[in-house]
Amino acid sequence: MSKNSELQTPNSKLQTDWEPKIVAFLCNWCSYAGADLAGISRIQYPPNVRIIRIPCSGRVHPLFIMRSLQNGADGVLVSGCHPGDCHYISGNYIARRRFAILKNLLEYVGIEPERVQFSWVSASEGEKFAKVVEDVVEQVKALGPAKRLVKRKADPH
Amino acid sequence: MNPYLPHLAEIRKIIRETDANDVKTFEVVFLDEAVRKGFRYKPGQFAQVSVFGVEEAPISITSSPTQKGYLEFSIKRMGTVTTALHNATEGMIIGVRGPYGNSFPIEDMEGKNIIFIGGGIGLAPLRSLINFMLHEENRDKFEDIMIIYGARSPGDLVFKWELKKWEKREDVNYFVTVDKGDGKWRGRVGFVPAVLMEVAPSPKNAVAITCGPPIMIKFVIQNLQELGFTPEQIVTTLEMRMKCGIGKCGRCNIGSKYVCRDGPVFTYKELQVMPKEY
Amino acid sequence: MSEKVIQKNKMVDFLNELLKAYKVFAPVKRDHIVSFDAIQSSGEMLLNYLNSRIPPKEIFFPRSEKMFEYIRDDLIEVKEVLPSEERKVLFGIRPCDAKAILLLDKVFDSPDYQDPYYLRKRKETIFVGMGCDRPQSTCFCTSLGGAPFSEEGLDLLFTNIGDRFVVKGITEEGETLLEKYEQVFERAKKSDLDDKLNVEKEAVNRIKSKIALEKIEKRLDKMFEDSFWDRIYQKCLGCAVCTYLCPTCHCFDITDETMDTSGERFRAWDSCQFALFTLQASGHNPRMSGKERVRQRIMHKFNYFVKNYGEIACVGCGRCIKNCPVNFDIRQILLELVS
Amino acid sequence: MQKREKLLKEEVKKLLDKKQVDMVIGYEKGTLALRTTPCFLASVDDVDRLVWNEFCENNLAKYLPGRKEKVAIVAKGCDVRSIVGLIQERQITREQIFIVGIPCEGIIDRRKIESRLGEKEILEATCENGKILLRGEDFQEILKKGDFLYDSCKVCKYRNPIVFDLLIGDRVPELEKIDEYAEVRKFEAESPDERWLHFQKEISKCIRCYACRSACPLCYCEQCFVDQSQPRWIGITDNPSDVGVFHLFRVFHVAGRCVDCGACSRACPMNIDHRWLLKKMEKDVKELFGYEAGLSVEEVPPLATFKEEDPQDFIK
Repeated sequence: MSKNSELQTPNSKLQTDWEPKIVAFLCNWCSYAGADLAGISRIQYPPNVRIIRIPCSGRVHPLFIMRSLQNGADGVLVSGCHPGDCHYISGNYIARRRFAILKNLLEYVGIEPERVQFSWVSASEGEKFAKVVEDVVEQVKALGPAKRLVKRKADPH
Repeated sequence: MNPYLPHLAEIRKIIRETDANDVKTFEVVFLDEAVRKGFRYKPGQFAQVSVFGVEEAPISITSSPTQKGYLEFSIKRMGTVTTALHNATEGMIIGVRGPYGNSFPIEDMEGKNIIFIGGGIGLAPLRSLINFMLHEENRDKFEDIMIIYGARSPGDLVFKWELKKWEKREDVNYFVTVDKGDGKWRGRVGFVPAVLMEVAPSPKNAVAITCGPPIMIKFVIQNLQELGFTPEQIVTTLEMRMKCGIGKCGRCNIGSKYVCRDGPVFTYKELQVMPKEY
Repeated sequence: MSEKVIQKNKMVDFLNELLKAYKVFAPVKRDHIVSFDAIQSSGEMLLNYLNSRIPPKEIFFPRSEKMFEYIRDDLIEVKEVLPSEERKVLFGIRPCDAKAILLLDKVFDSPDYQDPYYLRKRKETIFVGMGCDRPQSTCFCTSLGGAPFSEEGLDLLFTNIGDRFVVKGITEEGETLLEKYEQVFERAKKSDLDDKLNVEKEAVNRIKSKIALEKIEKRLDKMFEDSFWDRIYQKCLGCAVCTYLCPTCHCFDITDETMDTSGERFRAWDSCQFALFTLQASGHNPRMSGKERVRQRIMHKFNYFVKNYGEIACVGCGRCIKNCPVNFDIRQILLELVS
Repeated sequence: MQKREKLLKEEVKKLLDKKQVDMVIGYEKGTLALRTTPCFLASVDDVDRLVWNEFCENNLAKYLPGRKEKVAIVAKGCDVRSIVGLIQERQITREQIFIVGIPCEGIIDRRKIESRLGEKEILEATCENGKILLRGEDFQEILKKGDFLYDSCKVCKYRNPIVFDLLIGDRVPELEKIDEYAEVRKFEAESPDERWLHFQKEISKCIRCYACRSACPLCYCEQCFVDQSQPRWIGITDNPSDVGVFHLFRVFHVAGRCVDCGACSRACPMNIDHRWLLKKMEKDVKELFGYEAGLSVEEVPPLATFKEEDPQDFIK
């Protein structure tokens, strides 16, 4: 793997027809319902997200995020209930601490902060969900395809 | 020849063996004609079975060499590979390389009374030898054949369709038992080692071959000795974690033996001098 | 076989010539760590070094390597991935490590199954040894049938005698090199050869760790159940430093890697010191604790391997001693076992 | 130092003699210069083997989880903080261990000395009055101790154990005016590209021997995430992506628990700089949650709890 290839700015020609893949981990009780509402309300948002429903933002193991980046996600969005609204009372509070640390750690080793994002979206916030996705997609698009931490095939011998 | 390369093979048929659906038998055919003909094995040997994208696992070959053109593996759902196989459908392509390991000492068994003692899925490697011996070409080479087989419950008995055939044969002394019966079970109830004592085969000119859960093997060996069997007359197979199958990766090392290369079949006499590390 | 001399300032020329015809692996220093790596220019090679931290086994048996590839969706073939058979020179290997390669050969080139990944890299390699004129305090090669200037497994042997090296051709391959590059070599004078003998003698004298290992195999035959192991294993942390840095350890794991529709099978170093090494799918683990695992390491090297291949699987390089995080010293274990 | 060692032996003898403990975990003379080695003593007769000096680099708290017997443990300031962590996480009980605390003025970094001397073998090393005396086959060298301490020791704030049953000797003065996060701030100021390259450079050395994990007193999981195979989180090859994730997650896993004892860096045979990530985690935990690991057995590790007012400006 050539280190330089990871430092190059994304090829502009590629960028025009390139669409980022965003993995979105959405909590079952709030954000997933929020995404649902966005759909039912026919609010347009970019189709770049691949949604994975999880019971609670507290279920999101940091390895879920890192594995997503390894396996080709250009961005990761984790979304849960607003503080105080957690179905399991404190899952999102615990998650919040974890995410704060993880975000800083990834940024510290040189991964663009926009690649990994977090939001609180309630079941009634269909519009907010659409806006969050729009923002994330736009920001990741500006960065270009993910290069760091992406698992590439090894060279033969 | 690269010994690590698996041959592609198709799962032609999947048979559900147990009520709990934790054991399935897979009928497997090599895609390549030449491999199909060239893959010669003996009862007791195993193969490395690959589920591509998962991993490889050592599985004993349960079919007999007298069954031509295909292999059978009976597999209990345990780890990653076996779980993947259980999720497989007929027609899936897997990889098979081998055969590996020694085999049951067939030549030494000729002219002798043979006693098979199996428990649960432990019947799988024994079945290869049973069907080999019962084959018309080979049956005359062996004297009396006795099979004692048991499982936890009637639903846990494997190869049910074949057990019936063995039971019907006049040249087989067949005993089947379960640890715990159910409403429909009319047969014997009791642990395999106890049934062994009840049946009490004579050690005279005999070889006993046993395979099953470790705790069963332990008591079977004790009881066999009580019946007068010498350690040389008791044969069993060992299980160890394996990776390469060819004595290099170091994983299945017990004492100076590699189970994949020097085993998996050992006489109790051989086991007695090996470290108890299995 | 013939002996020549090369002036140290001619080494650059010699290496440059070699680089034209061969891929050359030589000791290099990166981040304070000496290891063997392919060099592009003669200047990269380290001439003054004790020994490499990672043994040169990694050239033939790398930490991880691809074995084959396949397409998961459309399984019609398994594509073998073999290393290329390029002509290589392994320059500057120490005699202990050369002996270790011979031991690895026994495993990977056994009569029943030959390991193509190892052998293809191994076969076309010329071993240019650098005699060990400064054995370290942790060296105990002489207890294992080796010596700082042992010729076993080498094609050429260099001996440092101040401003020049005496170079001895050991095999035909080595002799061919001496002839092919005769322009950089000079005839060895009697005094050079005398100097060489002195350097060798002095090196042997420097080795202070001596363990009488003739009876170790027999001794270990009776030790499996001994309480000795309960005592010695306690400080072991269960990491793989000793086995990964051992020039004779060869255990490996095999795994599949998948990406989209493509799949690859790899092998990678593994260690009997890891708890999961022998863990079976059923949950049963024949080597439950650190005690069994430390015992396995000692038994395998000094008893099991001997029974299988007729030699002890240790060359006394001292890497496991120097690099152990808790200073677990195999020499102490061995001394206690033979006393 | 020698005075402390003598005192240590006397006290430990008493402990074993009065059967206050079943076993003592301490240090004894090693077989290499610049080293000592852990020892496990159950008899008064063995106590003379104990040593205490500037080469006692191992964190013996590693040996505590899972013990059944009552043990005394020789512990430096950092080691004690790991023990506090183990008690917090219920790997051992406070009652079960007898902490023989030992004030420490810093441990000597053998690698720094070795790289200073290049390819010369050190056969004997002693330390007296702030000077390290080194002897080899054909050389002698005297170095200033202060220049060759472990990086973690240079920024140590707890040279005196904060919890103990017995303190060996007088307290030592704590360091003043230390800037423990200077290195982290330096990295934070660098560009993402530079940081990424540094990360890649460090992990490219990794041989996956897991000495870092094995030496860490707080790595006691029965099955480590990197070994799990159902599902397999992290590939076993030297693919830089997998190696990177291993290191990132290991660091994450000890965030808020790591006490910067330096055991991982010392154990690493490839000289990987583990601390640059660990120290960053430590700094963030402190800044975000006001928590410092290993100071009180009553506290809950920061990632196992929360406050309603925790910062969340990074969340949309």
